[in-house]
Parts: sequence; structure tokens; C-alpha cells
Amino acid sequence: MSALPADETAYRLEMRDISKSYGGVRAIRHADIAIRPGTVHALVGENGAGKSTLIKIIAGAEFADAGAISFNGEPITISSTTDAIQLGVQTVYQEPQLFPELSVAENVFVGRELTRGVRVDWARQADQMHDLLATVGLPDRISTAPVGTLSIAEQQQVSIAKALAGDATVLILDEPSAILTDAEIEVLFTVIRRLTSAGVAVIYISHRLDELFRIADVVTVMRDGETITTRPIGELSVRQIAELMVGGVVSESRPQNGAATGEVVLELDGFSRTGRFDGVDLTVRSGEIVGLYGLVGSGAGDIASVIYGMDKATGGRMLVSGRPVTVRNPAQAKRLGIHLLPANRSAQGAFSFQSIALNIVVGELGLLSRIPGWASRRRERAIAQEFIRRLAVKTPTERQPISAMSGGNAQKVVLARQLVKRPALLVLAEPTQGVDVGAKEEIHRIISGLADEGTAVLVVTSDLGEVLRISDRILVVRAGQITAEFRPDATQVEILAAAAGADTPDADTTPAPIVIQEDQT
Amino acid sequence: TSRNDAAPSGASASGDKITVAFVPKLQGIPYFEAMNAGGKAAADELGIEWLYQGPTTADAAAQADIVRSFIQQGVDALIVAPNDPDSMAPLLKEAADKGIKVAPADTDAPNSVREVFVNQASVEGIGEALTDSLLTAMGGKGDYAIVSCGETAANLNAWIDVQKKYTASKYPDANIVSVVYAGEDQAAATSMATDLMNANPNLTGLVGECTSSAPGVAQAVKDAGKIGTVFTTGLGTPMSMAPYLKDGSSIASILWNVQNLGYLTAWTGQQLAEGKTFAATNNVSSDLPSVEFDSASKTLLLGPALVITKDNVDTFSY
Amino acid sequence: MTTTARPPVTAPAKNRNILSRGLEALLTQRIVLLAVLIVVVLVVMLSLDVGGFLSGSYNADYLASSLISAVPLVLLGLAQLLVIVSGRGGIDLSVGSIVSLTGVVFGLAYGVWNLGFPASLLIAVVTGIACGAVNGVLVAYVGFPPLIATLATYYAFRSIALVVSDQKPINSQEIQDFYSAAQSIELPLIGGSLPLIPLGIFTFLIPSVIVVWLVLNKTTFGRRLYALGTNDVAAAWSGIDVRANRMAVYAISGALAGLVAVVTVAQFASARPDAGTSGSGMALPAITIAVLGGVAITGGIGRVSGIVLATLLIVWLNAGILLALPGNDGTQFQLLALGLVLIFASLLNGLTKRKYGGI
Amino acid sequence: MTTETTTVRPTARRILPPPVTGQEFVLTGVIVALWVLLGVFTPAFLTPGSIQPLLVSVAPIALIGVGMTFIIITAGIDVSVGGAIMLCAVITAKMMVTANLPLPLAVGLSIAAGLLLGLVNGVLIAYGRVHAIIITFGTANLFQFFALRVFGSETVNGIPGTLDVFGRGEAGRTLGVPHSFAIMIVIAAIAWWYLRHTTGGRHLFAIGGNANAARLAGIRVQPRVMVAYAVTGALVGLAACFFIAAGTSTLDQAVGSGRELAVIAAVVIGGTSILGGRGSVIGTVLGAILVQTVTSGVTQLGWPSQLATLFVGVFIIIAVGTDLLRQRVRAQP
Ligand SMILES: Nc1ncnc2c1ncn2[C@@H]1O[C@H](COP(=O)(O)OP(=O)(O)OP(=O)(O)O)[C@@H](O)[C@H]1O
Ligand SMILES: Nc1ncnc2c1ncn2[C@@H]1O[C@H](COP(=O)(O)OP(=O)(O)OP(=O)(O)O)[C@@H](O)[C@H]1O
Ligand SMILES: [Mg+2]
Ligand SMILES: [Mg+2]
Repeated sequence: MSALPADETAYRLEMRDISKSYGGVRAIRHADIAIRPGTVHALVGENGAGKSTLIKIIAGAEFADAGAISFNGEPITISSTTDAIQLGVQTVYQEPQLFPELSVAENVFVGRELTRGVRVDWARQADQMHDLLATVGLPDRISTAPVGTLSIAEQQQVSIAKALAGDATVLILDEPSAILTDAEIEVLFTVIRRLTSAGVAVIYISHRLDELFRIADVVTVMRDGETITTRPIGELSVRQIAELMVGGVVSESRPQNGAATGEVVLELDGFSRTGRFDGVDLTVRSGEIVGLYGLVGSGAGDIASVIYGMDKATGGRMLVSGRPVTVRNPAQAKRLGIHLLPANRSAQGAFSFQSIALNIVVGELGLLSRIPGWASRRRERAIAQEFIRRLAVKTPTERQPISAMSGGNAQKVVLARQLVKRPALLVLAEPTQGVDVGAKEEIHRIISGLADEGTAVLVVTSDLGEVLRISDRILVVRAGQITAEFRPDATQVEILAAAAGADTPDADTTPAPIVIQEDQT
Repeated sequence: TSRNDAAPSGASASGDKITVAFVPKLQGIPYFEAMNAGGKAAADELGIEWLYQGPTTADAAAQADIVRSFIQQGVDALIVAPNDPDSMAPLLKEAADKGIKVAPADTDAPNSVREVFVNQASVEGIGEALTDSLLTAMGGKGDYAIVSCGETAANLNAWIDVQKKYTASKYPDANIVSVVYAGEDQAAATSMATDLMNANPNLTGLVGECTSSAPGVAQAVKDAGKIGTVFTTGLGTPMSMAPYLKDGSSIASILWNVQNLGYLTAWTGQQLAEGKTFAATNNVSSDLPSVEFDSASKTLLLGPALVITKDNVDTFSY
Repeated sequence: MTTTARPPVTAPAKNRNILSRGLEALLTQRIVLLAVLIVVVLVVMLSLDVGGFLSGSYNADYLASSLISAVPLVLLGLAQLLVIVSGRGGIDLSVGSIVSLTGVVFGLAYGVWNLGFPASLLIAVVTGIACGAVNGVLVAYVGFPPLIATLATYYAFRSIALVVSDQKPINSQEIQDFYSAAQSIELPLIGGSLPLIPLGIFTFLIPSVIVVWLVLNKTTFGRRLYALGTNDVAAAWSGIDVRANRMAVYAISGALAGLVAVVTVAQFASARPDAGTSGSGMALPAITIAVLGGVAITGGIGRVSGIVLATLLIVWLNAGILLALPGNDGTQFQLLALGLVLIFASLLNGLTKRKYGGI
Repeated sequence: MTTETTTVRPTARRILPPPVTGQEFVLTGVIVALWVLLGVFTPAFLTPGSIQPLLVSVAPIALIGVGMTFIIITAGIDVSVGGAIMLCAVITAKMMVTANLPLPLAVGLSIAAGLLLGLVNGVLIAYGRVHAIIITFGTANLFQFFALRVFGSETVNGIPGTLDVFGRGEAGRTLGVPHSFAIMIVIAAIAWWYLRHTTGGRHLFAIGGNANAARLAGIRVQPRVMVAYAVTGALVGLAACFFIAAGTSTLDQAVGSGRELAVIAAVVIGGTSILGGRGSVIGTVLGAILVQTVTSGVTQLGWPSQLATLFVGVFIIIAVGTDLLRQRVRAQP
């Protein structure tokens, strides 16, 4: 199965026959990967394929159950993050691992402080900060700000700066581009090229397959915890990579959804929240799926939270079924028939160690008995079982904690919570983020089914493929304003251009992201 | 169940020997350990068994658990120095209902079913002796303050009442400026005494109302270098007071012979268990030839309060 | 604090026998562990009794009568269960002070103003709720960490109780007669063949246990509580009024402390202004019972049965130690036993949870 | 990469939070205001005879508070310090009485005992995967048990004045400053510097802010956490000497009881976040001074001493409340 090149002595890092289980879950199975200095080695695979687990093993954050690792040809064991750092393995994790109370400058140097005697050499650190920030494209003044006050994208850049602060021999980047803008990604690529020319080995994980062709030299595809193949990137096309990832021919059909003519359920008129979005007008009709597409930080997510009453509007009107309303809190939103699937499943959605049943009914506890305030466990289980069946959630019983489920199934449980009472308007924020292809398709099917039954659906997403696939109408949000409206037959290039702010799509500077889709060749 | 086959099923309620159990307010402090020593001595001489078990905190609830355990052990006589007399009363009744003879010692439980109270000295005796010894040193006049311990301790509060009344009537030129509560904490007593001296520059006397605050106030006077200008007295055990009595930071400690009190307690338990009644004057031992019994208040009185000074302090071993 | 160590990995065993399942339950489930420990304590003490090593008989009467000290422990343990389950570092250090203060108020109402029992009980509970509501407002609405808010009110309520009562216990005749509410009674019908059981068990403990169990398991409030204790951000996104619910928990904790105040007044036949704060106070034992009972200090996990079993274990263990070790040793070794049980129970569950892949 | 640039470079001063926080200014203001008021209403308050004992009482609480600040910064807590004080004090006092230990040996013994107890806590917490509050509730009982065994149902009588140099009388002061307070200030200053300027100190903040991120950044979390408890133990040992020195020639079982809450109160009044990741020893020292000022002030004003804890409670709410408010305001823009 291993398709590794023959010249083994030239490898900076080599991992052979690595396996790793979490309890009963086999996250990695007999994986092989070998990385040469001065190259960018891409690692791709579906959600849950085991990419992050593999790189955590290199970084010393997790420990393999079996397998061998060698570094510059020497067999080694990495038994802690300190070991890895001493080898020069620097890692940018998928979720920024920073210290909110500490300043950016401190965060960058934590664990590898520059010292003079026992004292931290603040002056020298400050000096280096300047260069590091310039390298990752952050302004100097940011270095004194507590990290907790930064945006997610800025935090990601700080993480990159942190990885660059050490003398890297191996740089690992786990989906660094997922939350960066195109301009920021360009800066990152410049950094990567400079490092590889200095002989650093880079491992680069990404779901944006198109960008791999611009930066990677070699690609390893993972599926179900196994490394399927390793090839020079030039030997493959995007479509081939996608098919290797899913292990078959990719074919997704677009769910059919007739143009909606139902009554207007939600109407926003000059809707604003200071500093977040401004003068938003939109309507969602019963039976219609409206896609609200925006890049991270565009304000699309804020529109959803204000509709749901998590944040306050500061201007404009909101009408529900024609009646003007001011939604003060989610409880009131729900009384108006507005339900919302939050974007961040683990932080905002899941009650981790509580049962699936509680996770499903928690939003509508009033249904659990005719006696107000009473909650029948039998009723709770019955409702949960019904939704487990309707949404085809894979679980032996509704008593299992949600923490024991895979991402896609957990997402279905959180989605089920919004459907226990039929919503008039369902707002879905990033409904399939971190969910793999199969589950994604099922969730899309469920969403269209709801629209068919007359629910008005507003999907807020930064996933271009998704918005094109399920929406009846697409609204693009940029810098807090709705800048364009498209029919679903629009091209990806058009939509991305509207979202990124380019007036004319230019294939050279804004390459069309290539997403697995039927009409692609 | 064994409820009806009564109490003394305990394996070691040792045959025909009479068992007398005593529950102090708190274990490990010299006062009650000295009572324990006296009780043990009595047990040897009188041929009875003496049991002693105290809580690690001066807490009515912890004490109740121990009393309950003694009831279960089926002792013959149960004598308690209650932290909270009222709360002990019902438990004593429970014990009496099971045929156990009950009595309080050290602190009375007047509302209980007690047959007798083993009293070290009368409330008036202690309050007046404290006042007299202090005011003699103060020249019969001036301001003084009291550093008490637990805010709710019944016996301390009773003595303080006597001190207030007695001072007002007998020493019209003297004045109690403040009563503060330091808990059982010597360091707190010391710092409160210091604060009192600072706040009242005319203060010439301090009373440490319990065994932890008596050395505490003396220490404060010593630290402030006010030996001879501020006089202290209090209820302190001899060994803890000895250094202060010798250097003059304490004038006198008012107490009673605690070991004898322990002896009397054990003897009382035996008398109760044997169903004997008390005479007006009782010959308990060679040290206690004439202990008076007041049948109106059902009180056995150890004797007058004992004034411990630098001259006699070394005769005590606790 | 918990830090992540190298996780040991076990292969999933498919057909495990009863023995290994039982072992797993024992090692990972606090309830099972506590139940086994209670049996161990009873067996050891009974054999010591038979062997003649105890100074009194460790029999049903003794076990029953020692239950009187279980009443305040269980009630306050339930109070801690509720606030700890509510998450965000929930804890209530002030319960002892609330007991003191409420006890004084009850003493005044019942023993001095002669308002009669029902009205006085109501006043006590309302006072407890008011005190708890102060904590609730500070924690839920102002955003104080619970440890700090309740440390502050612990100091404040304790002081107020002493000042209001002029530091004297209230022990009028009414209060002294009120002891009957704490006496041991014979159960009707079947009682003749059973030990006398303290009345407080029936009047306060069992009703409170049932009510709290119902609240936690059978009401929407209980379901919300577990949810918000697990993840209060997700609770807010689910439309739960997190602040109001969290506030309610502290108020209920105050109400339970109010009940304890009444029990304590009855048990000690006096309303003492330091009833809940003297010695080491009532709050620390209650928290100890809660953590021993398996309540997760991080919120969202905790069961009523854990509180009851932990209390039984401690009460019966302590009662046995008093008989086994005469003199001052008895009370001293109680401290040792409590410390060891607490540390080993939590270490065992902490270390084995990983092995068996629990939560 | 161009290195020639005119932009303002981040300076060392600005990488770190300001050396003295807003909370500490507020506390200093409150303490000064209280001292002035007390000075006006009870003229004797602002005299050496009143301030010196106040500082002597502050010293042990603040000293343990320094260690507790380390612990709470790592998002832990130690409720066993009361029991640990008791055990260290009784061992030391007993040895002083029986073996007439000279000063260095007595202090060394006490610190060694404290260090050992701190290590027990540290090992159980860092490696046992159980929350600190549970472990230290347990060890509090154990320490108390062992202390009671050492006491052996007696008080320790006739403790020699060896430890008087820690603040008793003339021998205990230099230039009017009690030595225990001076030692505490020196240790607090070292701790302040350690927390602010050394890798070890910064790592404690990192661990309290996000323990997992700290591990990923290559920090050895468990040894660091363990050391925080061990250091606190050692400070408890030294503080036990201060307690012996501040007491009488007799040591009884009440020593140390309830001190854990006093220490925690000082730390939280000082602005250290109980959730970890933020805190300062200056605030802790100020917090301890504030609590003792309130307690002494109530006695000196002639108010009922029972009111003292009411004011302590109110000051905790005010101090932490202003801190919360300030954070909220800062988070607004
Ligand atoms: N801490 C954990 N405990 C249990 N299972 C885990 C844990 N971490 C990962 N897994 C499981 O291991 C498998 C691989 O996860 P991993 O995070 O490596 O996937 P990935 O390829 O990085 O996915 P993504 O693209 O979503 O980041 C998944 O099934 C996941 O559920
Ligand atoms: N964090 C976890 N802890 C415990 N068990 C887990 C965890 N993650 C996954 N599992 C278990 O492993 C099984 C397989 O996980 P995996 O992520 O491969 O699921 P999947 O088949 O890809 O499902 P989905 O399509 O919903 O993502 C899950 O059904 C779940 O029971
Ligand atoms: Mg999956
Ligand atoms: Mg990943």
C-alpha cells in the first residue's frame, strides 16, 4: 500500500505503521508518511480521516499505540510536546492553542522564552516580535494586546507567528487557511516558500484542494485512518484527489426544490447592529431556502445571532409573518417560531456528557408533560427516539452521551433539537461544518425536506459548495452588508468575487475554489 | 432487633465495675485534660471505670455524637461539660430514660433532667474573684476591658454579667469599656487586646475570660511594654500562665483545682450510679474532705475560687 | 486542576463477564463504590462487635439513632449538589452562616414572637431564600465567581446572625419543647420491631430527598439545570434563561439551609447564632459530602443517591469509630478516616475513568 | 525582510501588563482612606504601637497568600493550609521545647515540614487527575489528624522565645518594622519578580489560562503545578513560625484553624482570578492588610467585634465587584 519514494535517507521525518485508538475508535491505522526537507507535504482526507491525530502524534500531543518514527534517519521516540519542540517540530493546531489573558508577544514565546539568566529577556523578545509580526502580516501594535481580544483569524496568525518563533525543522500547519482571507493566505504562502527554501519540511493540511496545487510538492491522502497514497502533486488532479479521499466516484445530486411562493415569514428592513452589519434587507418565504454566504468575519453570523435574540439590533426593523417584532432573547425568538442551529457545535450546541435524549429535547422541555414544569422521562425518550429515527442518527440508544458520537451524528442531534417543535423559520449557522461527506448529504436532505413541508430556512454558511447546492436564493454578505443576490445557477467564481470584494473575477489573483461538485471535470 | 434487650449489651461495658463517662467541651486543652487526670486518679482509688472522650472542635453537634455513643455503650453514669447546655438537655433526658445517671459538670444545664451539677465554683464566686483581683491591682478604679472567647459561651457570658454588676456596685470609679470576642484563638486575643490598649490610652486592666485569652492578654501587655501600667487577670491554666505570672504581665489567674474537679466528677458519677444521695457535706477524698451539696439548686460545689499567683503556680502540673 | 496524561488505551472487550463488569462499575461509578464501602464498614464493624472489640454494640438502634446527624448533612449536601451541578464553579460556602442567621430568625418567630410553627417555618424558609437570593444575584447577574460571592456572604451572614441575636442563644420554653420535633419515634404498625428512628428523618430528610430528587429528575427545571451546568453557552443558545435558573439554584440552597436551621433548633432545643458556623462550620462537611457523593466540581454531574450514600457512609463510619476507639483517639481517627475515604474515592475514580473511557 | 523601520517597536514594558494593576491602586486607595479615617476617629491608630502589631498579624496571612496566589493563578486552590499550619506549628513548637532548637534549625524544620505537606498536595493534584479542592479537603483532614496526634491531647507549654525575632518586642523589629512583615515583603517581592520576569512564573499564568495549550507549547505542566503547591507548603512552614512567635508561650490546637478562608479572602480581594490565569502578589499583600485593618479598626473604634466579619464580607464584594466592573467596561469598546 505504501507508495513512498525509495531514497529513505533523505527524509527529515518518517513515520511507519502508526496506529492509534481512542477507546474503541481506531483513529489511525497503519499509517505511513515520510517528509523531505525543503518540501511542502500536503495531507488531505475527509473529516475524521485522522489527519489531526497523525500530526498530534508528531507534535507529541498524543501518543501512538504502535509504529516507529525516525528523524533525519535516526529512530526516535516522542513522548511529550517538549521532545517534539526540541527536535524543531513546530505546530499550528487546527484550533488556536493560545492564552487569552496573556499578550500576543507573550503567547508567541510561551514555552520557548528567550532568557538572560533566569530572567525572561523581554527586550530581545520584543525585537524578534517586530520581525515575526511583519512576517505574518500583523501590525506591530497588536503585540501588546491580550490574545482574548483578537479575532479568530488574528489568533490563527498569532499561532503561525508562534510556530515561526522557534527554529523549525518541521513546520506543521493544520488547516491554517480555513479561517484566513485570501490576502492573508498569500502572506502565509510567502512565509512557507521562504521556509522551504531554507530547508524546513512543511506538513500542510487543508480542505481547500485547489490551493494545494499552488503550494504543495507532495500529497498524502488519508481515508478512515489509513494513508491511501502518497504522490507528487503534479500527478494528480483535484478530482482524483477527491475520489481518493472518499474512496469512490464523487457524485452529489442537487436536491430539487421548486421556487418558493409561500408567504413571507421573515423580513428584515434596514436591520443593523453597530460595528457588525448595517442596513440589511432580506426576506425569507415559507418553503424557501435562502443562503446567506459570507467569509469568516463578514457579519453573516452576526445577522443570525441578532435575528435569534442573542445580540441586540441597533437599527432597522424585523418582521415575522408581517408583524414587527423586537426579539430580546432566544426564548422569545422561539415563541415566534424562530429556531437556530448554532455554528459552533461543541461550544454552543452540545451538552457533552448529557444523554442524546436530553440534548434533543432540551429546547422544548414544555412538551415533556401536560403538567407545566413536569418532565416525563418516558416522553423524553419517545421524542428522542422519534428524531433519531427521522434523522437517521447512528446510535445504539438515546441514553448515550453525545460526547461519544462522531461529528456528523452529533450535528444531527443538535439539529434535531431545532425540529422538536416545527419551526416557522429555521436559521442554520454553518450546518455542516466539520461534518464529513455522507453526513453532509443527509443533513442537506433533511433541510430540503423541511422546506418542502413549508418551513422557511435561512442557511448562514461560509461553505461555497453548500450554499450553491441547497439554496433557492443566495445573498452575499461582505463587510456587514448584503452586496449581491444570486440564483443557484450562479458560478462559484461570481459568488466568491462578490464575497471577497473583487469587482471583476480574475482567475490569476482569485482562483476559483474547486469544490467537489458534479459539474466539475 | 435488640432495642428492648436494653443498653449494656456492649461487649466491654466491663462486668460489674461501675463505668462513669465524661464528655468535655473540647479535647486536648489542658483544662479538660487535667479534669481527665483527676478522674483517672479517682477511678483508681474508687475502683470504677472512667471513660473520657471529647470532640476535636468545641461544637455542640460533635459533642452530641459522642454522648450518643456513650448512651449506646450503656455506661452507668454520664457526665457532660456541655458546649450548649440547652442542646444537651434533651440528650441527657434520652440517657436518663435508658437508665443512665446523668449530670453536667463545669457548665450547668439547668433545664435538663440532671440530678446534680458538679460546680467548680459559683458564678458569683468567679466573677467577683476576677473583679477583685484585677481592681486591687488597679487601685480600685480605672478603665478595663474584657477579651472573651466564643460569643455564645454560656458560662463566660454569665461570669461577664456578674463582673459588670459587681464592678458597678462595688467599684463605682471603675468602668468596663469594652467586651470583645476572640474565639478560641490566642493570637486573635493578643491582637484584640493590643487594639483595645491602643484605642483606650487610659486602659489599665484587661481580663482574659477563658484559658486561651488569659495568656493572650498577658502577652499583649508584655509585648506593648506595659507591665505595671496595664494589669491583667483571667481564667488561665497554671502552666500556660506561669511565665506571665512570673514576669508580672498577669496579676493572677482565677481558677479552681481542676484535677480535684475531675476527681469530684468521677466520685459523683459513682454516687449516682450506686443510687446514693448526697449529704449536705461530703467527704470525697483526703483532698476534698468537705464538699458541700446545695439541695435547693442540686449543686455540688468544689469550693471557693482559687487564686493562682506567681507564688503557688508551680505547685500545679497542668 | 486536571492535566492530561498519556492516555492508556484498552481494546474494547465485547463479551465481558459479570465480574469484570462489576469491577468496572465499582471503579468508575461513585454510587456503586459508596454502596460497597457502606457494606464494608457495616461488615467490619459488626465483626468487631461480635469479636468483642467495640465498647458498645454496633446494632440497628445505634445506627438508627446516629442518623440524627445525617439530617443536616444530607440537606446541606443536597444544597451543594444543586449549586455545584449548576456549573461555572458553583459552590456555596455560606450555607452554615445562613443556617445560623435563619435559625435566629426562626427562634425569634417561634420562641419569642410566638407566631406558631407553620408561620415560623415559612419565615425561616423565606429568610433562607432571601439569603440564597443574595448569592444568586451576585453569581448569576453580577458575575461573581461563586466561591468569592459565598465567601463574602459567609462572613456577612455570620456576623449578622450574632448581632441580631445579641450573641445569645434563644431558648425560651417554646423552643425547648420544640425538641419533640427531633425526637426518635416508633414507626406506626411495623415500628414495634424496628429501631426508633429520629423524627427529623421523616419530617425533613426524606421529604427533602424526595423533593430534590423529583426536582432534578422529573421537572423541566431539573433537566435545564443539568444542561446549563454542562454547558451554559449552549443552554443560552437553546433558549434557556441561564441567569434566572442559576439564581434559582442558589435560592433553593438558601431554602434548604433554612430547613436545616429549623432542624437544628429542634435538635439542640435552642436557636444558636453560631449553629452553622461553630467548629469547622456546616459548609465544609456539606461540600465534602457532595464531592464524596460523586458530584463533579465542574458542574453537570451529580445524583441525589450519591449524597444520601456518602452521608450514610460517613455517619455510620464515624459512629463505629467512636465505639472502636475509646478516648480522644476516636474523634481524631474520624478525621483520618474522612480524609482517606475522600482522597481514595476521588483518586480511584479519577484514575480509572480514563482506563474505562468514562466521561 | 526589511529591518530598517520607523514604527514603534513593542517595548518590554508593554509586552507585560502594567507592573501595578488598577485593582491594586483601588486597594491602596481604600487602605489609605481607612487608615486616615481611623486615624481621625481613634488617634492612637496611627501610632507605632498600633501599626506594628497590625503588620505582625498581616505577615503570616500575606505570606501564605503569596503561595496561594501561585496556586490560584494555575486555576487551583488549597483549602488545607489551616491543617498544614497546625501540623507545622506543633512539630516545631514541640521540638523547640524538647530539644531547645536554635533559630535556624527551628525555622528549617518548620519549612521542611511544610514543604513535605505541600508536596503531598502537589503530587496528588498534578498527577492524580482530581480537582484541587477535593484533594485539599481530604488532606486538610489528614493534616489535622496528624497534628492532633502530635499534640497528644496536650498543649505545648513553655515555648522558648527563640522565634521572638519574628516580630516580638524590640528584638523583633528593625527601624520599627517587624521582621516577620519585612521578611514577608522581601518574599513577596521575589515572588512578584518571579511571576513577572521568569519563565517559571509566566508558565504558571499560561497553565491557569489554558492548561492544554500550555502542554502543547511544551510546558511541563505537572511539575510546575506540583511546585506551586510545594512552595505554598514551604511558605506555610515559615508562616507557622510567625504564628508561634505571635502567640503566647503556649501552643494549642486552635492554631491555624479557619486560616484557609482568611488567606483565600486576601487573595481574591487582591484581584487574583479564581478561574486562573490572572493575579498578583501585590494585590494579595494589600488584601491581607485590608482585612486586618478592618478587623483591628472595628475593635479600636469600640464597635462590637462581631461586626468585623460583616465588613470583611462587604469589602470582598466591593473589591471583587469593582474588578468585575472594570473588566466589563474594558470589554465594552
Ligand atoms: N480525543 C479524542 N477522543 C476520541 N476520539 C477522537 C479524539 N480525537 C479524535 N478522535 C476521533 O479520531 C478520528 C480522527 O480524528 P481527526 O481529528 O484526526 O480527524 P481529521 O482528519 O483531523 O478531521 P477534520 O478534517 O475534521 O479535522 C475521528 O473519528 C475522531 O472522532
Ligand atoms: N470523541 C469520541 N469519543 C468516544 N467515541 C467516539 C468519539 N468519536 C467517535 N466515537 C465513536 O466512534 C464511532 C465512529 O466514529 P467516526 O467519526 O468514524 O464516525 P463516522 O462513521 O464517520 O460517522 P459520521 O459519518 O457521523 O461522522 C462513532 O460512531 C462513535 O461511537
Ligand atoms: Mg466521521
Ligand atoms: Mg483535523
